[in-house]
Amino acid sequence: MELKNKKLTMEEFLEERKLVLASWPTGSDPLLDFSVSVPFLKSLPEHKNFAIKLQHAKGQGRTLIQPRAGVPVVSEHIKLLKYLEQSGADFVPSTIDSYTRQNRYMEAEKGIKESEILNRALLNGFPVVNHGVDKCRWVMESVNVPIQARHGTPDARLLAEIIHAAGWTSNEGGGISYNIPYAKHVPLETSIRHWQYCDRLVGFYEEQGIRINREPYGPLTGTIVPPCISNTVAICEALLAAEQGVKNITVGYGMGGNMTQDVAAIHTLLEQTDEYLHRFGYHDVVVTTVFHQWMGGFPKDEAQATALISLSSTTAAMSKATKMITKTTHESIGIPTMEANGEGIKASKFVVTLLQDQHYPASAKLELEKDQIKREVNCLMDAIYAVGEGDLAIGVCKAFQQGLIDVPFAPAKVNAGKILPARDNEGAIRILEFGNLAFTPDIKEFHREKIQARADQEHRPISFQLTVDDVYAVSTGHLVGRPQLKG
Amino acid sequence: MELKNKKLTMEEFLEERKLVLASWPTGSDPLLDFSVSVPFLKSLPEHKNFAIKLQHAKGQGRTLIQPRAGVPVVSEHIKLLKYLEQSGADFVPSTIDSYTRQNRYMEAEKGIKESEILNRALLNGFPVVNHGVDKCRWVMESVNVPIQARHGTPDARLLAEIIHAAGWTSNEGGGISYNIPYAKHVPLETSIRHWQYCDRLVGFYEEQGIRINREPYGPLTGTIVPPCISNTVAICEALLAAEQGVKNITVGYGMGGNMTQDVAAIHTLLEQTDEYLHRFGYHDVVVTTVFHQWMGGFPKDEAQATALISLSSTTAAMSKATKMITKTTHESIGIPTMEANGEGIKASKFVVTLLQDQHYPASAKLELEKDQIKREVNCLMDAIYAVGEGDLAIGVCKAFQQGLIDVPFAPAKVNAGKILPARDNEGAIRILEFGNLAFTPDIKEFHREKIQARADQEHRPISFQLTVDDVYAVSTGHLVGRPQLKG
Amino acid sequence: MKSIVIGVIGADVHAVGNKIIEYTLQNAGYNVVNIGVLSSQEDFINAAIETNAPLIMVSSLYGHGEIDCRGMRDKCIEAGIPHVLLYVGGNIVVGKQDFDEVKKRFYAMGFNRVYGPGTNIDTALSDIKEDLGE
Amino acid sequence: MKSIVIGVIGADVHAVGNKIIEYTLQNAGYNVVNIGVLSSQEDFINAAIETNAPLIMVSSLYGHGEIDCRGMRDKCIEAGIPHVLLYVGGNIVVGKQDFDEVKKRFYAMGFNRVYGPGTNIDTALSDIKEDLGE
Ligand code: B12
Ligand code: B12
Repeated sequence: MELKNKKLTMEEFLEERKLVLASWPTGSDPLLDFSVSVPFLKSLPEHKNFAIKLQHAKGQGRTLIQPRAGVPVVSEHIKLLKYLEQSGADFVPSTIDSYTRQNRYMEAEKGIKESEILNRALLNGFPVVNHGVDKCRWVMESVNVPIQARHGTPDARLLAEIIHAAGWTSNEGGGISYNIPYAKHVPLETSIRHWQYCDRLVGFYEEQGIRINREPYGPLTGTIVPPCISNTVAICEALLAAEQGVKNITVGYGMGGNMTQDVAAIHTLLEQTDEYLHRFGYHDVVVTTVFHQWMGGFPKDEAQATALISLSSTTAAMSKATKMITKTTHESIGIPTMEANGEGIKASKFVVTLLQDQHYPASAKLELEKDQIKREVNCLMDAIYAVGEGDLAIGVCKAFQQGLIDVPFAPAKVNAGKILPARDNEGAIRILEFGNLAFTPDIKEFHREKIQARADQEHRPISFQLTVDDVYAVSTGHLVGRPQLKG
Repeated sequence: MELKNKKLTMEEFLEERKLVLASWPTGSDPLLDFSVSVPFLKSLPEHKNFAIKLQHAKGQGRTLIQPRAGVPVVSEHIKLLKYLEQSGADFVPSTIDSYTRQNRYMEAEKGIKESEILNRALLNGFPVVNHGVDKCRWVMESVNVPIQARHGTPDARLLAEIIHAAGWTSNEGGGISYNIPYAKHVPLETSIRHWQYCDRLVGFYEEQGIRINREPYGPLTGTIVPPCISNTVAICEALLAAEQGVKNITVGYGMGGNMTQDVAAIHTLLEQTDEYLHRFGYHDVVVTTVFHQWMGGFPKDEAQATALISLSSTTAAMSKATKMITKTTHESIGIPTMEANGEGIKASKFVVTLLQDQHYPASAKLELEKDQIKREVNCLMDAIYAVGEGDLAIGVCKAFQQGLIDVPFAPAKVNAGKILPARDNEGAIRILEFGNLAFTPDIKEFHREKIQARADQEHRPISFQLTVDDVYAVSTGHLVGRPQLKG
Repeated sequence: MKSIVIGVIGADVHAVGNKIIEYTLQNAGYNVVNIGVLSSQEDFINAAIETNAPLIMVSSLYGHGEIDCRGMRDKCIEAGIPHVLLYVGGNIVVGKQDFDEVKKRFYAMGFNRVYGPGTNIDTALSDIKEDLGE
Repeated sequence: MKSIVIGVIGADVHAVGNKIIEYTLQNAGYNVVNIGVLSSQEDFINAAIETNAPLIMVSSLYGHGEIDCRGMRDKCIEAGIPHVLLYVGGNIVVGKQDFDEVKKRFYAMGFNRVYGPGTNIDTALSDIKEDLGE
């Protein structure tokens, strides 16, 4: 079947659904019948609905908090989520293990068994497909806040079916954002097509009057990603989702580190997503934003890690993002303990609550960053529509293939991997090597000047070394990877 | 002798000095002879000089870090300071115990003895006068960064003699700021006169070519102090110090909680101190600023306390204050352990280092707050000079007596204690009850409107209850003490 | 209206809690006799005798509470008010210590109730009511 | 120029460290054979055989390292390169564990060197030089 940005018909969808549900035993659970899942979802109380809670927070201008968390054994996972809720989480997640993300359910099964026997987690998340709808319902019923699946799965069709039927009212991901940073050999055509299915499923539920939230994964590789790149991907995924009937979308962004640029990124992300949705005729979509605390390498020291978490929270609160995803003091080491995760929530919530009545003031500097991001995003979006000859899905595939849009440090072969980002003198993320990125000469000039000024200040030539130094910088307590820091 | 803002003559100073040194046995140490102390201070390396290190940081636009710390037993105190230096402190303190602050050296002696016997601290700081010059020299020689005395002593003359002769190149305090929040019955005339002595001592050393820093104590009661009040006090003390020959002054401010107002306060504090110094003919004074992390009641939870410390650090860094005084996760409970103190430093330093290349952008909102503070400070300064008939020292005493300047929550009887502060809807500190504060009607109107808007939003009348709720708010995770927070 | 003497003992100048305690107890209907900061044991006792107050609430924030409070019960006995209730609260010792231990020390000194760091005065109101027999 | 095979094992897609290791080893004068993320034990071993590399550096960041690395030494023996050096590094187990324990487990699996979380590749360079006899 040829890829197109076009709503799947109900027949196409139901035809495909049969294959999806047949792909693993838990797919044949009768709880997956729409005749069961639709009334079940309708019976859920409002406070367990992700979409409604987000829309409410947006109205109030508040920033809600969600941690990352997932362990393989169900009872342990429930214990964990309850603890996080008590620590102040407004939403709870279920982070899915890496085998499930690659649809390697056999290996996941092995991991569950061994984790039960050895009594320590051998999987890095909750294997949702292996556990099936009833276990997931149990998880959902054990907490009093909405629940979302967070993963990184290029083909999440069965996963999406299972979680929504279990009353999980949000699913993170998208055909681009869960491919480029999370896969090596999956064609974009395939992952986009599979996420059209996930979105169509949500669209189907919306047609039944059930609100479900969808969240394109914003931070991509989490490593010095220029805002224009991640915002463009988010907008594309919002448009692709809206076409399939999704009505409640949370677009995301991972903290860069320069506060003004970060606030500009969140503002433009909301403004431009709304703008593009309207431009293409999707007038009834509720858009919210999610800010991810620092996504790159963390410092080892726990006091420093808490400081980084708090600094991230400050930026999130000042930007008025609707939601913030938290990290923990164990980030640089491994999956956090329950207690470490709870402390991350407490520190984060303290900051956003304290700052709830404040926002980053409008200023010429903020305007400049916003203008810059908007022009860059428009440039990239134009290029995508141009090579797609008007079709967004085709455009995205071709644009990545030609490197017109390009994500730094991504493992996917479909990504050109030619651009190199680096920070300017104030720590804002700029681009030093453009590859084939669809930028106009004046935009490139802006970036070049900024990076040249930094290189000059550091008395060294522009090279990949800047990028490498910047990758390490935050984990050693700096934002800009200045050469004098070494030794 | 009548109080006047006039440099003490060398004779007056030396005459008084005899009495000061005779007031407690450690005052007769030959190390206090200027013929010993002057060459000793001249022999100190630059990296142990507070004044030089601050001036250097100002040039680089950096924010340096200093903790609070002091324990009664010398060897323990040295161990503590070394640990703090290793944790990243750019300056170390010696916080002085409360008996010494009240010149109750007999009780301090008892406290030292008991602490040694019981092997736990029974004093809340380092009793510097009882220990004398040689022990203080030993402390200074044990660390590699400059050292400062921090106290709250209305009559710190002997203390100042001892610390400077020991090579401590900075002294915190002032005749107003170490009286109003720290004393009950001491007349301002007396404390100002005694601090003229402390400043004259520094002025004497400056005349010998020795750089010594002086730091008026900025935060006053640390409890919802409107910026105009604390800035006015800081400017007055800077002027009083400059008259006695002080050349290196750090004016301070305690975090309020509204980021824009806090940045405005630090900016105006620097600008107006400079301005007033020049206006009154002191052209060769180097002025730097110090930002105090949140000075009011802290939350008990350690993750939340670290978050508050980090948030404070963010504001300090964005304001480009030259120095920041840190707090610890034990703040709400008691004097911190060495380890807790070190963690506070690490978290704080991480944030300021990460943000070192950024500053809070210029904006209309920031300008408004700056203008407001400047107008208020000018108003208060005018009133002070007016009642003093041109003499600042007399003016300060009379202005406090008449409540023209007034500090909230202060214990001192010489303070009118009539004004009541409260936060506005964005958490900025405003004034709800003016007492006799020397504000023009338009300034009062500005405050009234801001507070009225908050009261309206909370559907309650303006009253002291707003102030009370605001006092508790931060320790419970909020900035504005909204009524709905309770139960 | 019953009288309660409040104040901050020793060389302690922490005035904020003291002002809020005054406000809260007044709102709760007591005649509050506030002797303020920097108060000696004698100041507290004299105020209690003068106003016939059945309860003295000692605040100590700055860490010297242990030294400052020693012998206070004896002084009350000497002054002829052996049964006056003595409460103490605030940050009454230096540093973070096991609070059960701390309580024991202050009970041994003759205090009737001992409150840990950050005990909001509102939460002590019910104890006061109970002890004053209301 | 000696060859070193690098890559990220299992279902792991953490690509950043891998790209930086490639860059660093190249700068240090090695012929780096980077098989990238999502690589199987077989991919590593085949690359080592093809390029006659004396050293395989396995990265595992995502926590499944323990499962993914089991039996790798045996496979090397079967494939006829029994003496190839095996290093492993990254975040090789799930969560914060006692690292001496973790090391033992990986030594028992036949790994020659085991690196803890956040070991900067620069610090491993001297080990490489030593082991490759330079
Ligand atoms: C960025 C990041 C991501 C990005 C990766 C983007 C990409 N495709 O590369 C994204 C967001 C996509 C991601 C996804 C996931 N991640 Co991740 N991620 C990180 C993070 C924050 C930084 C990693 C990084 O790039 N560091 C910078 C580079 C330069 O350092 P490095 O990777 O450590 O490598 C250096 C050294 O370790 C060393 N080294 C590495 N290998 C070797 C080998 C040898 C022999 C030697 C000598 C040295 C050596 O040299 C390298 C260069 O100096 C870390 C936590 C951290 N470190 O702070 C978590 C972390 C690695 N991720 C983790 C997890 C669990 C995941 C997910 C499963 C779940 C999730 N959080 O979404 C998925 C996994 C997907 C998959 N299938 O692999 C966990 C692993 C937990 C564990 N081991 O217990 C970590 C530790 C976070 C945590 N505490 O939970 N992640
Ligand atoms: C503000 C403050 C100051 C201000 C005080 C201004 C003023 N004049 O009032 C300034 C900056 C001047 C100051 C100075 C000092 N302080 Co101070 N200060 C604080 C701080 C941050 C908040 C206190 C406060 O106002 N809280 C708000 C009020 C509403 O709460 P509260 O005081 O706790 O009172 C409530 C309850 O405790 C309770 N309560 C109080 N008493 C009683 C009694 C009874 C019977 C009951 C039932 C209840 C009760 O009810 C009150 C109302 O709800 C605390 C730490 C903290 N709590 O976070 C440190 C703290 C009290 N200070 C401390 C110290 C050491 C000092 C100094 C010695 C040194 C220094 N840091 O400079 C000097 C002391 C000077 C002196 N001679 O007393 C220490 C005490 C250490 C210890 N006990 O081990 C603390 C705990 C900080 C710390 N962890 O080091 N301080």
